[in-house]
Amino acid sequence: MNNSQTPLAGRVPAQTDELLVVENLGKSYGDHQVLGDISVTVRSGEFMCIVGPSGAGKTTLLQCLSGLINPTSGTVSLRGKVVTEPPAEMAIVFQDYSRSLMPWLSVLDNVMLPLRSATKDKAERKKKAMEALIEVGLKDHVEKYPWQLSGGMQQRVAIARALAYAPAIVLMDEPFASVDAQTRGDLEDLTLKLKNHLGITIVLVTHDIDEAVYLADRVLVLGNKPTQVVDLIETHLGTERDQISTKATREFAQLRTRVYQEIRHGDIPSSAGSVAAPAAS
Amino acid sequence: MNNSQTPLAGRVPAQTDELLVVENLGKSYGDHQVLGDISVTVRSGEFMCIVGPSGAGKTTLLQCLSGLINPTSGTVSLRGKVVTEPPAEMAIVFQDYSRSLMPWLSVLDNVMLPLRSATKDKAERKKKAMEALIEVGLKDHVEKYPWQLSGGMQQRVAIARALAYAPAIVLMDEPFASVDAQTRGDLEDLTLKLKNHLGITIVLVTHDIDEAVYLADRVLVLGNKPTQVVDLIETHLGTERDQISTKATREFAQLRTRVYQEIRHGDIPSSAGSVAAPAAS
Amino acid sequence: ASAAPAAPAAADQAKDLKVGATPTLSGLGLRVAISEGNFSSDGLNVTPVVNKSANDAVPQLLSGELQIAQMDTITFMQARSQGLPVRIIAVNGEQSTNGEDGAMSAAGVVAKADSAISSPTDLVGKKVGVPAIKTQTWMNIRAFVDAAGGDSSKIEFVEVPSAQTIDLVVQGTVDASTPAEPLMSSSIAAGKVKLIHNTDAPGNKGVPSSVYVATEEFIAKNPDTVTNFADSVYAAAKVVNGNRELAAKVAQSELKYTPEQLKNAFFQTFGVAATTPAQIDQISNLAVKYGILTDKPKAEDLLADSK
Amino acid sequence: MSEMTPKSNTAVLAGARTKARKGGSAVAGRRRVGIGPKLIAIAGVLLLWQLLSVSPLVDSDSLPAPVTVFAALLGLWGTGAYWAALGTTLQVWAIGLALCAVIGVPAGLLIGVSMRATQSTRWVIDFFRTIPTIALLPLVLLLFGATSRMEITMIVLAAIWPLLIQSMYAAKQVEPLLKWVFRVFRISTMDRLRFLWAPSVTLLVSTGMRLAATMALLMTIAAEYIGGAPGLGLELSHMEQAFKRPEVFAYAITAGMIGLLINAALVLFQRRVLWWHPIIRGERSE
Amino acid sequence: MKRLTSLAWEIWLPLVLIILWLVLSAGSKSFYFPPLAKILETVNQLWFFDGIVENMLPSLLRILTGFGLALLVGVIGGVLLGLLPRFEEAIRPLLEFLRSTPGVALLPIAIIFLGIGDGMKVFMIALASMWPILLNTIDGVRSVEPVLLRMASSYRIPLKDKVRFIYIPNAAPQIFAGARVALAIAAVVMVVTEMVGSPGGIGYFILDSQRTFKVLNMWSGIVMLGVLGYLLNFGFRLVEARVLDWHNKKNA
Ligand SMILES: Nc1ncnc2c1ncn2[C@@H]1O[C@H](COP(=O)(O)OP(=O)(O)OP(=O)(O)O)[C@@H](O)[C@H]1O
Ligand SMILES: Nc1ncnc2c1ncn2[C@@H]1O[C@H](COP(=O)(O)OP(=O)(O)OP(=O)(O)O)[C@@H](O)[C@H]1O
Ligand SMILES: [Mg+2]
Ligand SMILES: [Mg+2]
Repeated sequence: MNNSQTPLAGRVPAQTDELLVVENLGKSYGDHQVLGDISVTVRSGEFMCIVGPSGAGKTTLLQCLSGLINPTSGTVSLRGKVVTEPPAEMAIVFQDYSRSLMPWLSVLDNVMLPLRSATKDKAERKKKAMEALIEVGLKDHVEKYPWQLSGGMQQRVAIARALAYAPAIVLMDEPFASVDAQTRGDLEDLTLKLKNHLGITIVLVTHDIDEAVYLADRVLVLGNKPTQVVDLIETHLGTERDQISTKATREFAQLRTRVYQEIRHGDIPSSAGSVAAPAAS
Repeated sequence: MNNSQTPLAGRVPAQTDELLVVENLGKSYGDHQVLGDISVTVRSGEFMCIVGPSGAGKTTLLQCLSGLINPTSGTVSLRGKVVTEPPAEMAIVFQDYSRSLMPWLSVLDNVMLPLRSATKDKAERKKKAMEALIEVGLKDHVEKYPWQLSGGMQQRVAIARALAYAPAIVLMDEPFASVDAQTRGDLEDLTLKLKNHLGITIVLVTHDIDEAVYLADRVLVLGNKPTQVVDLIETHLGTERDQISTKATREFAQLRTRVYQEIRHGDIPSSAGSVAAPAAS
Repeated sequence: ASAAPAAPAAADQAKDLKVGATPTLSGLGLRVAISEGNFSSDGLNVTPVVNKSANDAVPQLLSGELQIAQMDTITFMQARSQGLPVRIIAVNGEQSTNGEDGAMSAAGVVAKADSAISSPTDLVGKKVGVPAIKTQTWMNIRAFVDAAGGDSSKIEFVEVPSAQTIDLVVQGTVDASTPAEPLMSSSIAAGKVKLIHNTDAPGNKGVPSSVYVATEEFIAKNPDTVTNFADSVYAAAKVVNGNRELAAKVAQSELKYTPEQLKNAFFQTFGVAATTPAQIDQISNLAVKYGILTDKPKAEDLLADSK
Repeated sequence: MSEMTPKSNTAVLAGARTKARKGGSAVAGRRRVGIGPKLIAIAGVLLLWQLLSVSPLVDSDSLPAPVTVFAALLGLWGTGAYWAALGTTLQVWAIGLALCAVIGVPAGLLIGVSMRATQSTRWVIDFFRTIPTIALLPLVLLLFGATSRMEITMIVLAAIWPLLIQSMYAAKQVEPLLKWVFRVFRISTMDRLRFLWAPSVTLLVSTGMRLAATMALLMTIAAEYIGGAPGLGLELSHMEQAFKRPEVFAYAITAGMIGLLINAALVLFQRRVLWWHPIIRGERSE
Repeated sequence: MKRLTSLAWEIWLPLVLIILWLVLSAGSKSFYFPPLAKILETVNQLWFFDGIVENMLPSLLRILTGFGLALLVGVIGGVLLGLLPRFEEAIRPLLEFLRSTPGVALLPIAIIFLGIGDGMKVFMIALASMWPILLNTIDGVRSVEPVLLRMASSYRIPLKDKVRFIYIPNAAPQIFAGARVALAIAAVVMVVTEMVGSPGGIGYFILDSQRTFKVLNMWSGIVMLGVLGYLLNFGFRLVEARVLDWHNKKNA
């Protein structure tokens, strides 16, 4: 692996778990600087959630991570190699899910399309796609076209497409925004299972602080203008989580309050660093 | 007002607060029956939230309410008059907000456009539009084009457009799905204010049960296949609500548990009717 | 000319004439008559209108857009045979030769300079380009090939755009083709092609190859004008026939040919007097023989002054 | 209402201009090709042509060399006939095209919008548009003579189809959700035309316009060429009759250059008006 | 039932027009505008079925090959030029120039290289009718939704799949619009080029009838050409209805 980026060139890289390294990332659209100076490292096999105000640049950050857009300054590297285009092992679920589906292909074909290059056998492709669609609860709708589905169903098609691709890293941009609470819980647990059992690294943008804390190994809080890293919080909630019991723990309540306050004030609250913020509700 | 629909023709209609009356509404797409047989009445000035599983037909129901699509059976009437076209006094926030904005108009123009027929004075139109945009926190982005905005910002443009229109009834389809927790709370309180101070009737579809209970005077729970009314719950949480204190009440916890279970089982739980279901978390 | 019944007074007759004519050397007669002032001395004001073919001229005659038009005799006969109410009011060009070997005429069959084709009978079985099938040129080729003892039905005729005739022969796409003057003479002079035979029908020297026609209605209403017109063109023809200098001058000024192109050009003879039913019959016999016309028309029906 | 029409129009256009400049990675990000590559492409073709015309493959009289043709063109530029013909042709072309647009676009949109109208006109359109205008020339000549009215009729008969058909398809491409938005907010018909239909159909219609403009030009020249109305086509025909091949090519090149200019103007217009469209925004595709 | 109503909607206007034409032309004395009844009589005599075999089939073959070629070149070229905007911009002047060059200048060149046989005719048909397809394909390829392209590159969908599953389907409505325009042009060019070379074909028939003032024959040819056009379009529509099914339903 190309290692020329690390300052200590010549040193054989330790079998580090640093997967995606973001260094001093900045991004402007014209004169308008969106991302300030972001440095963060995504570890191999971890679940990182990104939260931050609407318009903070979460989507922009995700697109930089994937190499879809070029940062104005700084670099993103995957396993030591600078990312300039989407790496093969990465899948993305776009925030604008309805536009990311092809209206001229059925749900099944939409999910099967990315598999064409890796899986030559059509039956095999279909099997993988069907499995993913069943996981997201769309078994009965595979023959429909995207525009015949409800918003939540479309969003699940986009998720299924990413799952079927069997990537090593998944970037998800508010993937559960349009699904109901029940389905959302199921899908959350599904992504946790992917991480725990298949070792997939997941970076997920969400607005739901409960969701972020529940899912994440670490929560990245963005804020300020231009956007910077406000905090990066280890959750320490363990590997096995449960919608009812995990959310009922004291740690959980403290974490969510902390994240909430950080987003609200766009800054690290006075009591930051500790997890001693009082729980609301 | 045309009253010929009421069975007791000839009777002068009492100053009833029945605004939108849905009678035995059914809707099929081809052979696929989506809405079974729905009857419900939206009262004048009330805040009704609709919840239900993804794909249940909430969007479809909203589209029938607005007269955008014709039901397969049954009728929708507004003040006793059958709805066949979107009524002048109604505004809608579409679930697929990003497609509902015109890419060729700036944010401000997008919001100003619906005002053209009612408000002849351009400065006046601009004032109204700016007020609405400020309310949703987009003051600094009015000159941008929708495709230069983040998802959450686009969604807020769609909301601002509906608000600026100053309708008597607003139908909102998951209007806060893509905004962050902080903004979401602010927007929730904004809609409550609209209802309380301006007497606007609001029908809002959401997946967030907390949100539904927090906002609604009544929560309409949809479920089953084809979709039917599972429950219609009066919240009795009073007019003045607060993000922290209202959500901390016992009634609130009970209500959300009830709704949650009803959605989960797609049916009225055994303890239905009462509010005695045990509170989770 | 015999006057139609109740002929209108000369003063009421049309004096301003729009006359359709081809923009080729066969349309030279009209231009000469204009530039030599023959029309104005007869009290006519003639404006030439370019007409590339009779198909464009006939509708305009019918609609009154044109009063008189020049067209080849066979095309006129075809129009007449379909019941169009038009008649010959004057002769324009005449066939200049009897189709003698080696004689130049208004057009000719040429082959590549080094081609094995050297006589009309050699054309049998070959591919010959003509401007259009079942027209005068085509008919005449068949006539002289048959007269020379060949079987003209075995010639493969193809239609080629007139501007491309030489290209196609040089290219070898066709074995022979039929350029008109002055393209024929300049191409022969350039050594590209050789003349096989001109496109005149044997024994038809002096027979009108193109004529001026007008509608019966126009002829009836304007008998004197028609007569004056004919007299003017005949007068002009007398001047220009054999006068190469005049012909070349008018061809350059009115038809935009260059002096080089006209250096070797053959200028056809223009008619100096009204045609006779016998001459008309000579053509119609051929036309019937080669299936251009199904029935032989009565010559009197075609001529204005026999009405 | 009338007071704002021009205003918001300028607003839209002004927006176009500012966006086109400061639109960040979006518009400015699309690198446009300078004049250089275009010249290289043109020079390449001219060179090929020159080589071909002097090669033994073709007779130099059949295919005159570009130098000869351009010399002829320069010669023509010195004549009044050339410019008069050019003027007449352009005038007739403009009238014909304007008529096509005025009839074709609204008719196409109306037919496209309504399923019933589409069905009703299907046979008629399919039938008539296959009938070649050339075949109708005698009839049109009979009705109008070799006049500009004849030419305009021929132009409309030939060039209306691209506009009509492209407009029909354009009408079917309008985003359905946006149509709903306009219904919900009860936006007036005029505004609906201006703010929904006009932007939505511009791409297809303006491409139809490019096709129609060229067809109208070709038809103008063809009508002049065959029917003998004054203009470039007639001059070209004269030159052809006189066997002046270089001049024939010079006139053909004139037509080609007019077409080039017209289309360049239309493309510029497209870019101006469609600055918001992904086609122009040209976001990173690879 | 649904089929019947849709058929009724399709044929009412043609019927009305035919009846109008029949009635209005019934007593016509005009040489160039004969009564429709007579035209139809001629159609019946001349075209069923000798004329169809002799004149219609060769033309049909020419137009189909030429149009097929135009479709092929237009779509492939359009995709290429759509994907290579810089290249397209560089050669655009040439294309626009070529597109606007009158046939009277192109025909001689085509004749020089291809002779006067079917090769030349098919080439001319293809060349002239390619432009609408080409321009529309370029537009269609370029207007792909940006989010879709990001999706495609994030899943590393190879170019050939992108072309097949994204660019071409997205351009399909436009390609069809272009192809329809192209079909009309193809018919015109077919007629014109049939005037060159060996006689035969419906275009030749029409122009030859015109040349010999057989107006009834000419009209019968025009009617048959219209019918041919209708049939071609009909076949075309069947394909379109299948390919654009999603589009029509979605935007209905
Ligand atoms: N193409 C663009 N041109 C100009 N500005 C842009 C563009 N795309 C995004 N922006 C700006 O960048 C900022 C960040 O956008 P981004 O989509 O990354 O936000 P986000 O954090 O994902 O927000 P949300 O939670 O609402 O989706 C916004 O202010 C937006 O206006
Ligand atoms: N145009 C259509 N054609 C066919 N089926 C449709 C169409 N639109 C919606 N449906 C079907 O109707 C059902 C209900 O859709 P609807 O959009 O109303 O659901 P929803 O309750 O709003 O779901 P969500 O919460 O996911 O938005 C879905 O099963 C969907 O597949
Ligand atoms: Mg975002
Ligand atoms: Mg919905």
